[in-house]
Amino acid sequence: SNAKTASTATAGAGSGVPGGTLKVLGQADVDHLDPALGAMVGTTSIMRAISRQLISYKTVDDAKERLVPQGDLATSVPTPTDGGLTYTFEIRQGAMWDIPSGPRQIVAADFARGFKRLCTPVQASTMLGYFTDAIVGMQSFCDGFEKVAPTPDAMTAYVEGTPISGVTAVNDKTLTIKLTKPAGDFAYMLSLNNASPAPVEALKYVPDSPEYRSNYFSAGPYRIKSYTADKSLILERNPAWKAEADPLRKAYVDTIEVTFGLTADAVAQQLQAGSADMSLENSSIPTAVLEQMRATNDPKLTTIAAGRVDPFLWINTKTSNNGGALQKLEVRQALEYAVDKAAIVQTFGGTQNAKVQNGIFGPGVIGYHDFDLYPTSGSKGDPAKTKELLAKAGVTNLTLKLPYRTKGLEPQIAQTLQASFEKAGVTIQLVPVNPSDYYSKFLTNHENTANGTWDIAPVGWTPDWQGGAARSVFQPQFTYTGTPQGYNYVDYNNDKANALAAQALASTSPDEQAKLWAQVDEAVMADAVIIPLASRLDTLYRSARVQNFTPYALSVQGDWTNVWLKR
Amino acid sequence: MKLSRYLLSRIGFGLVVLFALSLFVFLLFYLAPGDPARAIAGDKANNELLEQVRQNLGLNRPIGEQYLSFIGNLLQGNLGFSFRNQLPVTGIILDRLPVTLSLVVGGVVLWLAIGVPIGIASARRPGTVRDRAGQTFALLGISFPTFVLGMMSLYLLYFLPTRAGFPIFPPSGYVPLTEDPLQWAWHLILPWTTLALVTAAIYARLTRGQMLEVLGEDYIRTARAKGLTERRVIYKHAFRSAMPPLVTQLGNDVGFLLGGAIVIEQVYGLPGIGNLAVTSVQAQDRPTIIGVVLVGGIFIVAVNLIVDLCYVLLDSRIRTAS
Amino acid sequence: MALIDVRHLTVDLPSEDGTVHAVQDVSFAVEPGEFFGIVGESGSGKSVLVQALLGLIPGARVTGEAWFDGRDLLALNDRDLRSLRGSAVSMVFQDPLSSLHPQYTIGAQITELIHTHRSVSREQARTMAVDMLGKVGIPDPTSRFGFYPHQFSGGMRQRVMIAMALVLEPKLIIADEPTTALDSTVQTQILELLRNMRDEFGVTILMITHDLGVLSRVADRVMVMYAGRRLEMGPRAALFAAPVHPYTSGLLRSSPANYTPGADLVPISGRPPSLLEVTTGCVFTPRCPQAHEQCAETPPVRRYSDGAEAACWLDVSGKAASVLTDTAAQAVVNSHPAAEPAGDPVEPIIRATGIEMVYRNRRRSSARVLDGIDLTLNRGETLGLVGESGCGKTTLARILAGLIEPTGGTITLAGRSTRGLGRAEWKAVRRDIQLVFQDPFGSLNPRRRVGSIIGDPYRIHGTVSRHERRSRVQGLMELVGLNPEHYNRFPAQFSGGQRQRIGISRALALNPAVIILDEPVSALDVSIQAQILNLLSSLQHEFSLSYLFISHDLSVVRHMCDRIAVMENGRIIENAPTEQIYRAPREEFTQKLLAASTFNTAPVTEIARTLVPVVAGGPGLVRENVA
Amino acid sequence: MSPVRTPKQAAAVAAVVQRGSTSLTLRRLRRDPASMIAAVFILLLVLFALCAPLIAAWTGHGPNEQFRDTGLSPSGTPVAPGGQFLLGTDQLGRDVFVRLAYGAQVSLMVGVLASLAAATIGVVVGVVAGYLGGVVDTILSRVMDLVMSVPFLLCAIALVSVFGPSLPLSVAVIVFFSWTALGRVIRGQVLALREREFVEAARSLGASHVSIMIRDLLPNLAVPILIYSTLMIPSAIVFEATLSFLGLGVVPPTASWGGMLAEAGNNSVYLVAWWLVIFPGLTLLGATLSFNILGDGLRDALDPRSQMGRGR
Ligand SMILES: Nc1ncnc2c1ncn2[C@@H]1O[C@H](COP(=O)(O)OP(=O)(O)OP(=O)(O)O)[C@@H](O)[C@H]1O
Ligand SMILES: Nc1ncnc2c1ncn2[C@@H]1O[C@H](COP(=O)(O)OP(=O)(O)OP(=O)(O)O)[C@@H](O)[C@H]1O
Ligand SMILES: [Mg+2]
Ligand SMILES: [Mg+2]
Repeated sequence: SNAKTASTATAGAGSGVPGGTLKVLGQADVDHLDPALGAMVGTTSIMRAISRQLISYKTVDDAKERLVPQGDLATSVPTPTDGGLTYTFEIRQGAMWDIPSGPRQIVAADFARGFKRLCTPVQASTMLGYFTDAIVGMQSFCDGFEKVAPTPDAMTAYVEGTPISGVTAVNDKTLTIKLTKPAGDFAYMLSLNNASPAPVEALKYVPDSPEYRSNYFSAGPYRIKSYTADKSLILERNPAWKAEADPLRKAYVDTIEVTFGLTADAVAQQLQAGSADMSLENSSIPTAVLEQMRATNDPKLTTIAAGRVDPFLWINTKTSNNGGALQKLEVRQALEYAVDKAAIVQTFGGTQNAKVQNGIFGPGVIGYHDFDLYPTSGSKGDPAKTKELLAKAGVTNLTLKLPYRTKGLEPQIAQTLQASFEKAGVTIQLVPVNPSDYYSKFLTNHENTANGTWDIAPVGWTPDWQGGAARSVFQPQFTYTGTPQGYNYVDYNNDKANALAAQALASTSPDEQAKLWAQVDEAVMADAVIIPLASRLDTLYRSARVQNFTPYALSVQGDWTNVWLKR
Repeated sequence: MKLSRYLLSRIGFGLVVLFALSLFVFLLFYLAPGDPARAIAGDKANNELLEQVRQNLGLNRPIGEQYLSFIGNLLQGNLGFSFRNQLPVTGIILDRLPVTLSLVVGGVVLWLAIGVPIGIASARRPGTVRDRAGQTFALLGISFPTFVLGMMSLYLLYFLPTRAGFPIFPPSGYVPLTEDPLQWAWHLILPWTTLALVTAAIYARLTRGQMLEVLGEDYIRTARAKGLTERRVIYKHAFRSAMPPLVTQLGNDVGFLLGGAIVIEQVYGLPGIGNLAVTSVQAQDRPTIIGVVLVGGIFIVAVNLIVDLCYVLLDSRIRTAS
Repeated sequence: MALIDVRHLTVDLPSEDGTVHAVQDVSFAVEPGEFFGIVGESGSGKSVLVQALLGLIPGARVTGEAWFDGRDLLALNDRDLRSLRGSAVSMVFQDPLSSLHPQYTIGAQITELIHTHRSVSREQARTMAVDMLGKVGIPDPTSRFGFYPHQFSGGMRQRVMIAMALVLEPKLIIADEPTTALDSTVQTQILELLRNMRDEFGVTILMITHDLGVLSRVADRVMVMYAGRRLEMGPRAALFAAPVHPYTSGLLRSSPANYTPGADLVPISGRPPSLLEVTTGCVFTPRCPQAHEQCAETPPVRRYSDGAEAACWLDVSGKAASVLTDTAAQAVVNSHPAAEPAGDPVEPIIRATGIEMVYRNRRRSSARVLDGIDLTLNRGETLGLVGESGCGKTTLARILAGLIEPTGGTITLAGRSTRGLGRAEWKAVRRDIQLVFQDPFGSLNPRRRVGSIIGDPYRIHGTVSRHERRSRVQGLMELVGLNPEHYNRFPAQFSGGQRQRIGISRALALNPAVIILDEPVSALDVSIQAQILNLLSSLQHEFSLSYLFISHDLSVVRHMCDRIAVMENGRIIENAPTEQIYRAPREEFTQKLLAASTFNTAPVTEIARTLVPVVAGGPGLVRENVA
Repeated sequence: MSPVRTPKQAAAVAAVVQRGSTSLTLRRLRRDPASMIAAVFILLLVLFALCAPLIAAWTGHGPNEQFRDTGLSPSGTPVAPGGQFLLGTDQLGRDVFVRLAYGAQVSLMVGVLASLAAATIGVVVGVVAGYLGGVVDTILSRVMDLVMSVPFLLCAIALVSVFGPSLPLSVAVIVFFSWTALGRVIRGQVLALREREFVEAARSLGASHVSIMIRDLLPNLAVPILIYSTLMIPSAIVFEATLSFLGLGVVPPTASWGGMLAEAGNNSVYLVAWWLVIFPGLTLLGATLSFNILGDGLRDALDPRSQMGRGR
């Protein structure tokens, strides 16, 4: 019956054909199978199918329209009142939980519970910081939660008994959220799967525990049929879901089968051969294969930008290696001139796959603009200038430790960087690092930073959401409030940039926001703590039988809930 | 009585091997740099969270205590829980087993079917063209690094035909036997062949060497003097005696491969135990790595025990010793 | 009509060094029911000859004819030949353990043969096999049927082989050294068995051996091979009493089994030729004491009235020939008289009392190998120690030489007790007591040069400086009759006899008082054996050495020793002067040993022999046309 | 003096029959064209490795130098073999030919070093265990059994993952897991040799254990040591290449054959640039094949009767 409703509902969208099994291939397993915790981009595709949020997006080809917030579980996107501090949502009727006792309407209280679950002590969400900052009373709720005994009963009692003062379920249909300060991007934040509602039954389980995974409560068009870690995830239709209560998802296919653990090569091969349909990761096509697809003008290939600055180099301003040379601004600026960014772009397969990047915000993020504080001809680097500046700074024989992940193109990028720097007379020691150790061992561990375990480190950053996402680039990486932050490896802080950012966040005019964020960008770049290298476009590929392949902004991948299969 | 004692001593040794192995892996990871708590808690975890994770996993207890509880769990068949997804390691490994098993069983059948006859044919007429051909095959097979052969056959047999529009072989991947036996076999043909070619070579050589040795034995002359047909002399008399070293080699190979045909699984993207090993290493998922290494050891020990049993059956001298 | 008639058989074996002409132009015929012996030193081509007949040598080039039952074996196709093997012609090989498949029961191996040639039921085959096993003297054959070869003793295994050979009632049994690997007493039993089988079943037996003594007891007719040729053939009595060919006489004279007290062994000088080249003329010429110019031409085959035939230019017709009285042929005479004990008989050089040795095996219970041995060796004396394989001779030798510690008993070496000696003290003692081993190849390190092997004692004991060592070693080499120029050669470049000389010279290096000789000649061919025995005697006299001479062959011991101790199961059962043991053996065991070690031919003093004109086409064919 | 004087005669005969073992060996080797070709190939490889800097100078291409403009298309595709780049370029625009030469240094060094080290350990352990016997033998044999029952590739991966990839660690891992094969063989041979009478003879002369092991046993082990060490080299080369292929071997940008193949495989570059697999692959194959052939040839020449088995 679902299939029928789906097909009738999509009559307008063209000749959508319901049914079939969508085969998706993934390289890595999901990071979490819990909307509160899922943060990996690939996981977002799954969350699109098995969870719903207040706000979401249409999946369309037009890059602008794709980023316009739409009501999902909210009937519409509200305009904030109270000087931008209060949001009032009307909950869509007919949207149901899939719970063992039978379908049940999703109500306003479920959203409050969803926020509360974010700060479960054992398994806190990585996105938690944004919400505690933004929502009134969230911080104190979370502080209280930490003191609760880690038993399901005590935690349930706390969650159900303690309100977040800024989140109110006025009635089942109405939800209000009060903000600590105006936030022009709050609607975008609510589109994250981390802001999903949670049914009361979810409290019986530790977030993302194996028990939770096997008793998952779906709100989306699909639910989990089976999950085998590292191997497969099979989604089947959620009988509680109603097409008419979901304006954004059509849910044509009957089953979605995700297989994990393949190499990027294998994924590409299988998509080409048609034995699988889509890829879980974005940019999983090896450049060589991409090259070939481009040569044949393969229509199944699409490219989109997701604001990803990847890679860029962090410069360790805390190390005393090389006599503390990197602590000097002139030295860092000298290094900015050294890198052949064009070569990095070439490594990604040329300008069709990546663009030279000169600022902290990637294309697509509000605040991105074309500028270069350290221009070199053709962005190919200027070794002579570097040498000159280094000489001026009185630094000779610079030897830098450059760690890199032994994964994908990263060894190649590291070698390319090495080649660039060596042309400029800077010696690079490559330090291969196990991919999963990379952040924990080298970067987030502040001791390593202070001890000089690394000097310059290539990293990548994707904004946590799309569109008005400058905050999710700037705040975690370039602000320092006294307590070390995970991704601000060198405790970088710039008061001028902070002030500009605060203005931008309070602003409601997109144009003004853009201007202010652009100034933030330039202010940070003037300090030369990072060397932006390239912004990568994501290349998406699918099998020939996939139809209506339109990207979902958050997963940066074709939307599983809107494709159909040609048979 | 002697027999049972022999077997008991073999079992005892197997246990020692496993114990040593467990100690090795445990110490390796205990002494290793890097923080497992951070690996579990994720990159963005704060210090309190890390401490909590350590507490939960018992990572802050003394090493001896940790090892004891590890061994205790092990004895109950419990290899602990994966850092990555909190699932029991035993289950994760059991889940991968059918893939590796399919690969190995098919490979064994194929490589024996290729290697042993070549070896016998070579040994029957040493120095002839046929022998030379067999020897050349064996040398090539032994010298071919598995991943080079794998990459080359993927390129030549899969990629080129597929690009040319005549797909012969399916791309990498695994289809469970229970799901579609035909597809299962079809997907495994290239891995099987690759595995078989590089391994058959060893068997061809070993068989040839053993057969040459046995064919020089006095009892082979006796068999010929009895007027037996050459076939019977070769297969019933000579091959019978040439078998024990082959069985040993087979035991070693099967044991090692069951613990993960790492290279083949990597090249062909098969989600077997070897693949699990590589992914767990990349994810620093220590319980899983420990589990995989130990299970690999268990396979080797178990298969070697089977080999010992086969020896008892094969060798009249051991069998009749009492 | 001969059962098998071999004519001009030539076998060439291609090998890496060139073609080995293993058998050249050999003809012989065996009559039905005959016991035909082929004798020859190691490498003379005996095995190749018979195996070539049945097509068992892959890669061999065989020419000639071999008529068996009206068919030429050499012209048969594989299939027909196979059908003859095991049924009409069967073989018994030397080593009964390695000749039986270790992984199958003996029953299975016998019935396999039956099923290959006869279509009978399994039960019938089993009955046949069990019957035959009973007939060859396997007790309780029904239950032994399911045993594996390793569960039998050597003699029993050989019986099994014989049973297998007989079970299809073949016309011809070829036995290739069927008793060489066995103890002398067991050897006698097996020979007896073969002869009984011949008498009982009327099979024809063609037996190969290198042991003249064995054939002297059982064969009807004997063929002597040397370097791939047939040198002589004739009835047993004539051949042993009055050999025609100088080689045969040489063999007999150099064999200690043919010993008469007072007389000396007369070795055949030199060593057998390489088979890689074909020599024209008589192959034996270089070693023949009676050689003359004519021998460079192919000798005629002369046939005499008493059935003897030989390929030799010598015409012995009319001569009264007996090898033992034919002193004219003796090339050299040993000069020393029967040894007289030198030194003080009151103080023996070795006195061992109550030696016990118990080996404790890890799994099995302990084995008592020596059980209260009392033994003295006087200065200048040669004491013989004989006994069957495994009775503990070597063990005793090793204990005396201090290589292993006995579990009980005391040893006094030159008046000094060896109990509780430290390493350094033992090292000093070792200079007085040296060993010469059985296997002349095994006891020399194949990867070291002869000079360094012989010089080892000097190096280890540091008695001779580095530069002096060479001349000392060369002196030793000269002493034992080796060419000192071969100082830098490897042992493999020497013959068996020369290797044994190397071993002896090494033992002499430190001027020991005693040399223990553990079966020093049993691995050598008779013709070489005599050379070594004579060398030992002369050295003993030159340096007044004392010898402990170990052997399983009583005749060798008798030739060498003043006194003989007979060992059985770790005990010395008889210890008396040589001639006393020889004439009046007390123990039954000693008597058995004695019987197995002497020639058993009636002495023929007078033979009237005439040359017989040759009839073409007959057996023992004269070579008519030299190709 | 002696009544039985014939040695000169006998020696003369001996000279005809016996041929010196060395000359025989050389003759056998020379008569085996495959071995000769293999030996020549190995020599060429060694030369190739030694001349790597010369090759770099001659081509003007450093091993890690990236030719972004001439060696790569704008979209980063490597350039096929041709005039400027004899064997083409890799995904970073480096000269494959030059890197192959530098890779030869690594592969050969790892192969030879690891084999030598493993052979030394194997010989020492094997000789000591076999000769001394008893408890020492039991312990050492058990240790060998133990090392052999370890899933080595898994352990190698675990080890390298903990300590990080590096060339010395690779060599150590290779050595650790390959000495046992030779150790076992040597032990077996020594067990047999120990029973030979010449050892007994040396003992009866009062030679010490060490003297027996070195003077008497070692020369007799030359053949298996030589053969096994030769055969160990290709295994070590492949082992190193496999580790590099799994990303656990040498650290970029150092060129090694396995690493080159891994880089070609990792991002499927080889699908558009076959030369990235073919040249390193064939060179690797050629090297292992040559060492195997030479090892076999040596075995046939030195020890024609034996069929010494071989490990993996
Ligand atoms: N397969 C073979 N290839 C080359 N030469 C061989 C082969 N078999 C035997 N020979 C050689 O042929 C000669 C005769 O060997 P054969 O075995 O017949 O001697 P034999 O008289 O039986 O000696 P033994 O008493 O030691 O058994 C020897 O020189 C031997 O080395
Ligand atoms: N190291 C040992 N451990 C256990 N038993 C042994 C050992 N050495 C010898 N024996 C046993 O001791 C017995 C006597 O052996 P020994 O070598 O002294 O006999 P032998 O008379 O020299 O025999 P042969 O004539 O065969 O040389 C045999 O039964 C043998 O099996
Ligand atoms: Mg013979
Ligand atoms: Mg003995």
